[in-house]
Amino acid sequence: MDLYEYQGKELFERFGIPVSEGRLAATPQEARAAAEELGGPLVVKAQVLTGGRGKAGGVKLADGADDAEAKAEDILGLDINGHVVRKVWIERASDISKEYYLSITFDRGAKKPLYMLTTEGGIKIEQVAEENPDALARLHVDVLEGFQPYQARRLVYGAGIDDPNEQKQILGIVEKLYRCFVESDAMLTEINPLIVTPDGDVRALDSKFTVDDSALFRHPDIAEMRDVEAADPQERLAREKGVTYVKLDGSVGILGNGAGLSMSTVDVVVVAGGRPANFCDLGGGGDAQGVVDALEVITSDEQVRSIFFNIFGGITRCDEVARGILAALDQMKIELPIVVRLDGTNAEEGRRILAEAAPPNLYVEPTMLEAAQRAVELAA
Amino acid sequence: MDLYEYQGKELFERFGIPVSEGRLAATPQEARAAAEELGGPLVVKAQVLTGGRGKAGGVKLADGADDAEAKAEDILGLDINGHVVRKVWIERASDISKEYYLSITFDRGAKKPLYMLTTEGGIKIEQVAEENPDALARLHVDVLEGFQPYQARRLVYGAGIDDPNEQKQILGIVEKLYRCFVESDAMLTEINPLIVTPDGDVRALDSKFTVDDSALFRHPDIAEMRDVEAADPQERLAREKGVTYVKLDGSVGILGNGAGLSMSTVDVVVVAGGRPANFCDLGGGGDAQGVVDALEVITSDEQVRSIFFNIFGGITRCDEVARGILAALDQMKIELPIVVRLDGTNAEEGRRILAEAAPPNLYVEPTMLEAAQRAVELAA
Amino acid sequence: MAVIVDNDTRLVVQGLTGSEGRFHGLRNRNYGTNVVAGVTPGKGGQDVEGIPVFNTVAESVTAASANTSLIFVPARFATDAIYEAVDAGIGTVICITEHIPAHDMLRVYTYIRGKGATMIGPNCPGVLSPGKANVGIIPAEIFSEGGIGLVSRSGTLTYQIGHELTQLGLGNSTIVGIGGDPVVGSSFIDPLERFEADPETEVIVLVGEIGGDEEEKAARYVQEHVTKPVLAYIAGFSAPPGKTMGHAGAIISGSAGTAQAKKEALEAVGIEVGTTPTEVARLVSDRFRIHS
Amino acid sequence: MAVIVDNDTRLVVQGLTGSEGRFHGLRNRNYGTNVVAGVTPGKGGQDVEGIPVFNTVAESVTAASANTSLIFVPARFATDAIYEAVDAGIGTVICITEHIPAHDMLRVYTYIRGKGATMIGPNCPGVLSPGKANVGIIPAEIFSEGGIGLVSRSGTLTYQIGHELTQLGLGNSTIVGIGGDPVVGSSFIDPLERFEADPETEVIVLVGEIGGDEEEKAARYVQEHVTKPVLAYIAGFSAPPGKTMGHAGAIISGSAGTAQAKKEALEAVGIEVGTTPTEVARLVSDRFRIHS
Repeated sequence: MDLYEYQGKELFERFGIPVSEGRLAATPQEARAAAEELGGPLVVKAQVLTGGRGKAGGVKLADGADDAEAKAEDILGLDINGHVVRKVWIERASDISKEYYLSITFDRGAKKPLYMLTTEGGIKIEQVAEENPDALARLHVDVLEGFQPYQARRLVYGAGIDDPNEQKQILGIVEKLYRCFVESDAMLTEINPLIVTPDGDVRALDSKFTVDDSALFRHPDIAEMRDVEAADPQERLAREKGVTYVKLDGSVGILGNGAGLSMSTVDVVVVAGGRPANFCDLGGGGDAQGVVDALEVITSDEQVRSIFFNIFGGITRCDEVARGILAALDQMKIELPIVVRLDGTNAEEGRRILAEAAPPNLYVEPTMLEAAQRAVELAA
Repeated sequence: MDLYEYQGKELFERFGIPVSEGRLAATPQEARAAAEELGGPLVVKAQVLTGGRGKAGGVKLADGADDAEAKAEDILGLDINGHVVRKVWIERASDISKEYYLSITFDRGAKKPLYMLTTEGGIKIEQVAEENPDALARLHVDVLEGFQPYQARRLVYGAGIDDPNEQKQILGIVEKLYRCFVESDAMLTEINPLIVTPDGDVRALDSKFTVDDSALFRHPDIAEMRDVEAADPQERLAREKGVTYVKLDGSVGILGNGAGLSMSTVDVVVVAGGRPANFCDLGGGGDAQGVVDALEVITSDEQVRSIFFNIFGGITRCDEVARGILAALDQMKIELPIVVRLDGTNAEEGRRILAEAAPPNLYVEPTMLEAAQRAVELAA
Repeated sequence: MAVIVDNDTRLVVQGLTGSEGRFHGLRNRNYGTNVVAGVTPGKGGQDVEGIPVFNTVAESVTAASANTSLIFVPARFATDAIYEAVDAGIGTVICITEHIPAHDMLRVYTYIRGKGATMIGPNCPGVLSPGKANVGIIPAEIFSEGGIGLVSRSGTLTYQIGHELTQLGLGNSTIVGIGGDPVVGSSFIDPLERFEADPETEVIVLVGEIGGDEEEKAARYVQEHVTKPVLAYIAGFSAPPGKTMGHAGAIISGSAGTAQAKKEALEAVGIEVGTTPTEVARLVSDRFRIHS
Repeated sequence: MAVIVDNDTRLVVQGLTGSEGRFHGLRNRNYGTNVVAGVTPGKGGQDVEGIPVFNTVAESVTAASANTSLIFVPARFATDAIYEAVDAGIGTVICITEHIPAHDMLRVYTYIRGKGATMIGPNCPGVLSPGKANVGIIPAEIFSEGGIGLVSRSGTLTYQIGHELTQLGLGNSTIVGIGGDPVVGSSFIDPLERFEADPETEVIVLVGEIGGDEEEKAARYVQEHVTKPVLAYIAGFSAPPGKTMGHAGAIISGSAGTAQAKKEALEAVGIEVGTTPTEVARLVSDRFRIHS
């Protein structure tokens, strides 16, 4: 789960990482009120779960309450990479003398948290890594050893930060960020830029924060931060129904069982020349309710022209899935063409059940590839 | 550093381990006031840093304030294994239906914390281990893994505790005790007995608690628990002076440099037929102030009849020690015979310095063994 | 032979008395796996159709000589169950449970690597050595005995490929589902090493998917250490970045973890990558006939 | 040969710019030890009489190829220094610092055992291989080159015994002070194993003291694995129970850890135990002359 800048900063603050004071606003009026409370020169920042908001006009300076209201008016409603801005974060403007970068990522390859620190902040870290790798201090942490102060020193000296006042503050922030990362079950915590003000104060000016979905059960406060309204309407419906669903941009609705097979089904539709409308994993079940829920989500996408059911029965029995499909069709009155491919446990029985019922819009195909081809044809 | 029962229970309580409510009292009047506050039947318990207080009459039931005052009167001032009772702990009397035993010790051999749990509580654990080892559940914890709930289950099932209500409470106490052990830097935390009341409540009825001296710097609250008045007067003086000193019971005062050599010196005095008055380690230094401090502590023991200085110069230079001894004698006007053995770095020079000054009560001997013999003779 | 599970497997099922544990534990036993014990705290002394249940894994080791554990306990209790198994001396732990927090698994992973135990999963279908033992939820009836070692991050996709192989008359030495989480106990490399050493395995099939860099590492490992033919399939060519595709580990982060990058890494070391399950089965069949 | 430190030692002193670090670091260099670097955070770029100082151990490894570290930093920073050294790839860490909390050392010990690094100390005098290298605070001038391997929990007592040996014309291959704390990086067994394998070592002397059971374990190890003659001395026969005798680890807990028990355990496997340092030196001398 990705957090907004202001949410990540809230967590930073909880762990003692300095941030600028700010307020959230959903309307220009709220922005004005926030600016009045905060006083002084301000920054109005679009809160969106995507990068590039600066270039898209989503970050603006304001020199007072009137201006903040006007800038919020400009920014709210902007479409940034398909994300509509519904909230802005208004904070005291910072004088910036230097921009650094500090992050901890969950390094799957090394199976360790990975620290990165560089004085080349404000730009994309991939660019620093490529163009100036020596400027990037990297350090893995052994989770059983945990944070040790030397790690912060290696990073700070490794990045070439030599002002003692900066060193002192950043050593502290490096340590606090580890606690924040571990205790929030984060997959990513990034401060870019980590600024130094002309007075020598170090602060997190932005936040990028991803929390492990599987760990949200023990962070109800973070789980509540989820902005359900920001999600795609289909994805929002899927979440409500407990359906594993990812919206894509095509016309062939896809329903598989198991993540790997469902991903493969999406690929095979592309191989067959089609454009998948979604990824949807029925999971281990196959009962009527599961099929109904998944079909509801898939058909709520108006781009869908055909639906491809790709089921490989393992523990899931194909006859049960067949009955589930028929029950769902019965309940939902779907008129879209549905292509079904059943294989594995009790596949013959499943095919027989479908053949007997023979709904007019149901096509049964013998293999995954043939079924994909048929679904693509029917969506055309 | 060993804690009194009431101090250990205070720490238990902080970590959520249930104990009986109680009050500390240093006089019979305080005991009465405590009893009045607590009400009901009570137990008055001597607070001493030694075992066997029950047999010595240090634990008594009292049925009210009058009785508590009388029992405190009896107990305060008792001598239990050489420890004079100066404080009593008065707590609500518990109905006891079962007595269990639970501890975590710092197992130096395994280099792991060791849990022990048995339903055979109330007696010495060594006795259980010997007579009924199957009744004793033992489990080592890997400190990097830390506490895991299965460990508590293994202990509870291993000890044969099968009442679900007891299981539930003890699983919790086992977990809390680990936190208490680790977060207090304990070398030992023992609950004996861990009682079950007729109502099925589980509580710690006693505590034995030892904290690592080297870790006290990060536990100022625990460091403050030290009862300086309870220590031997010599050991108290040694602590004030920062001298490494252990009181023994003989007449030959011993001062060595280094823990191993000082222990060896004590042994050699015994081999020579003498009775050491103390163990005292001068440490790495050898300056006049260090020698003066150590001599002050040693000579404050009136049993001392001779003093044996056993110095092996390594980093410590014997000439400096010799000068330190002379300066100390000068300052302190000691009339007891002092036997000095100097060896190692600059030993000849040291011996020369002592020979030149030649105080009447100073005897220089060439070897450790000869010096020990001389010191023993002089103490006779 | 076969790898990880075989006729020497003495299985304890942690969570045997739960509905999933019971269903699959009995299924595994019916297949012929030597299921010697179950563990459910508080149910020690009971039995599940003759399989004795203990309160702790340690008891199952002492009393029933269990050497392999299959874990079906819910996510919040799963890491505790893994620690319990490893600390009780279980040499092979197979964890089916999904949704275990990634940070917990990092700790478990680091801990058990130091202990020398083998862990498969979590969020995996288990391990099947046809004709010998089935430990987990793999539908064994799809597979037959043979010379193909299969290692996969996915369950149903493995069944699909196994099914296609079976239809081509090919069987498996062992099928290893390593799991779909970001941190799993065994990466591709561990089973690859075992397949290379296993005399029954003649050809190896690796089934990967988007996310992480385990396929890339496997490619390097194959280049340096594997002499047997290896073929591969990767799922998720059409997956968008930043979206979790069913498996917690199946996510393209920035530009890292794409199917295309994995395909290229594998092909660079001479591993053929099929574009559909059907194609990979056909490639395996071709290679197998040449090789045998 | 010799063990732990020798002519291949490339030493970095953590805390070189402190008064103790400087004094002993330079002393070690004057003895002939190859002191290649010092580490003091914030003093990188300076030097101590020509020894370059770095901000981190990692830099000393990269820039000066340090392979052994000597730690003189204060107790509260010492475990951090040990982790830093081991994680930077230093193979041998010798920690002089005393008063490190025992729980911290438990974690460090468990961690570095898993990494395969060698640690000596804490609260130890260091390691001296006469004629080759001196790492720590042992006064090298007391010792001469020879065939006796000496391993001890104590500093000055070791000097005493070494001095008595020198007076009898006997020298040492290596003197290892393992340290007087309850948890030290290497017990007697690690140096015993090295002495057994070291061609220069002909006789081994073990100097123990009250507390713990390392002498008992050493006895079992000697019985099973050591073919060279071993002699021993134990300090603390007259120590009362429950009192810490100078070293944090020198304490008899209940009835465990007494000198008598240790003496009996050693004698039970045929190790002679001297009752005074003088006697042990004489025993060594007798045995050495028979053996040589």
